[in-house]
Amino acid sequence: MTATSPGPIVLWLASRYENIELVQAALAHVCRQREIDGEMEHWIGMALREAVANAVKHGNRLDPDKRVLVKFDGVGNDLTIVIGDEGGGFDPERVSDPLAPENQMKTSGRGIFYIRTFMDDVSFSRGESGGTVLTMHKDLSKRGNAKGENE
Amino acid sequence: MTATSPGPIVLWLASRYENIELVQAALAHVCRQREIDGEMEHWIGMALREAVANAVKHGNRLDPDKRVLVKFDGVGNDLTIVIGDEGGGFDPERVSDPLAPENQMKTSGRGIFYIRTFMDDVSFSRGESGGTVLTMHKDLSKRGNAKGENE
Amino acid sequence: MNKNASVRKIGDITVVELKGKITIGAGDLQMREAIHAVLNEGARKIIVDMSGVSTIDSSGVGELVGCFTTSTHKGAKMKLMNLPAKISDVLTVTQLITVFDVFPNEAEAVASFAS
Amino acid sequence: MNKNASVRKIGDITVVELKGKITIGAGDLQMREAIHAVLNEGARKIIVDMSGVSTIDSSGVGELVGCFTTSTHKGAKMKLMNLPAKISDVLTVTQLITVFDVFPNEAEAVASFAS
Ligand SMILES: Nc1ncnc2c1ncn2[C@@H]1O[C@H](COP(=O)(O)OP(=O)(O)O)[C@@H](O)[C@H]1O
Ligand SMILES: Nc1ncnc2c1ncn2[C@@H]1O[C@H](COP(=O)(O)OP(=O)(O)O)[C@@H](O)[C@H]1O
Repeated sequence: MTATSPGPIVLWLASRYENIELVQAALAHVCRQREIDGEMEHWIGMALREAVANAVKHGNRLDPDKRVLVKFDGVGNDLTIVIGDEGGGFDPERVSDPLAPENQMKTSGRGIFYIRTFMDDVSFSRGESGGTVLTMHKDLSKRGNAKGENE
Repeated sequence: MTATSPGPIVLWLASRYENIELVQAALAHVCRQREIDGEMEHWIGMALREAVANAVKHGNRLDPDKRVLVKFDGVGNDLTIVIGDEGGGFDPERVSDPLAPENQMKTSGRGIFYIRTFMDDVSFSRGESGGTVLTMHKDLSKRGNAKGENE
Repeated sequence: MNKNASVRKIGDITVVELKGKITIGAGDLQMREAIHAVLNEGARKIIVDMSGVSTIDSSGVGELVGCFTTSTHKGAKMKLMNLPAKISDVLTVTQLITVFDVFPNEAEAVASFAS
Repeated sequence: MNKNASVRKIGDITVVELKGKITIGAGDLQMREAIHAVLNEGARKIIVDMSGVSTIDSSGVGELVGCFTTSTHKGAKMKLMNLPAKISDVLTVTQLITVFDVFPNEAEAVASFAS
């Protein structure tokens, strides 16, 4: 731990969409601790909401007895957020591109794209019990470039 | 789980007083889910703040690498909150009575008394690793009698 | 009933005002209900006023696309106006901003139905 | 500097207005600092205005007791006024409400120093 890390914050939540609001409140707390401005908080929040929604919906399939893990961590200019579920996992390589013309008018399929757009580094792995573990990083030094655009 | 329980919410937090604010935000979320009014929320919040402050201060002795656990649970009219720390434990029987005349002007020693006053049932036990586990219950049917007075 | 959407009329144009979070499990469904309701009542010129929307997620965006498609199928036109910058950004990165007819204000949105 | 406390004067009376959360690790320490500061500057008639206090915990209550004792030792009188109901309840259950001189409003608190 360094002076710039207030230590990890971990939440275990029942699989309910309404708990996304609590995750958002936890992010607000972390952003106060880490002095992350409102603009950047907004885009991290967008990615986080998508990630938790996916864990609840696709991972745990809304089974309220299955849990979603959310962990905030990282030191210095790195904010790390891990989202875990107790679902069956999936292959992120096989997710279709929402920018492809044939997908443009689809009513779904944009969540992971938003996560990748608004965070700086995103990776998926399998948890011990087979569920999905999504690890995403935000580089806090890139303030004023909060959307994660390259220029 | 019944329709009146939104499922448990668990937080693991570094031992920092500022994290009490996050616990308070989590309580606000639970109170919205469980339809607990602002008056009752205030008194539960008071007990909860004391419990987390004790876990941070006396239990984990402000060691930021030690964690405080906060769990919200319970079904129907029972709200159960468990607060755990990684400290050395203590004997709650040996805590002095803050109402005794010789303690009245002391600058400390009222926290557990407030917890017992504002909650309906409070018990201390030892966790697996020796820390304190405080389990407190609030009877949500007693609205309008939020301070936990007997009449 | 529907705390995320309300409806008003400007001549034969129906304005659906969205408010708050158009997000999964609540605001997204209320938006769909509101827009489907005006379509079922015969509205054929629809402007969705986004000025009060604080957050939209991929579910909200998906529902918006779905409402646009449903409108087109029913022979109605659905346009958007008053997009807060963040909402506009969310539509831009998924290249939807060009799919929707988007207007900066009510005057321009209303005028677009006259031409 | 001290966002939980500000000071004003009424003649030779010093009013310390507390605001927000008088709770562990922040507001409690700021309250102590503020009251010790006015004591060190020679204040002997002190009224603590609690109207802006939203929450107090056992640490805040403990510091309040400590400030009361320190005041007495320095030959000063510290009184409380404008207690919100919840703050008054917190002091009442630990039987401290009778220890402190508590007044419902400024007029009565100020007048009490004249007698
Ligand atoms: N946590 C998860 N567990 C299982 N499958 C997932 C998970 N997250 C995403 N997926 C899969 O990836 C697909 C794309 O997800 P996403 O881009 O968020 O769009 P959407 O949620 O609208 O389908 C989902 O339809 C689902 O099949
Ligand atoms: N989680 C804990 N771990 C270890 N000791 C504790 C814990 N909680 C309370 N105590 C002990 O009980 C005493 C009384 O606690 P409390 O009534 O909250 O008053 P205070 O915190 O002001 O001392 C503490 O001084 C401490 O010795």
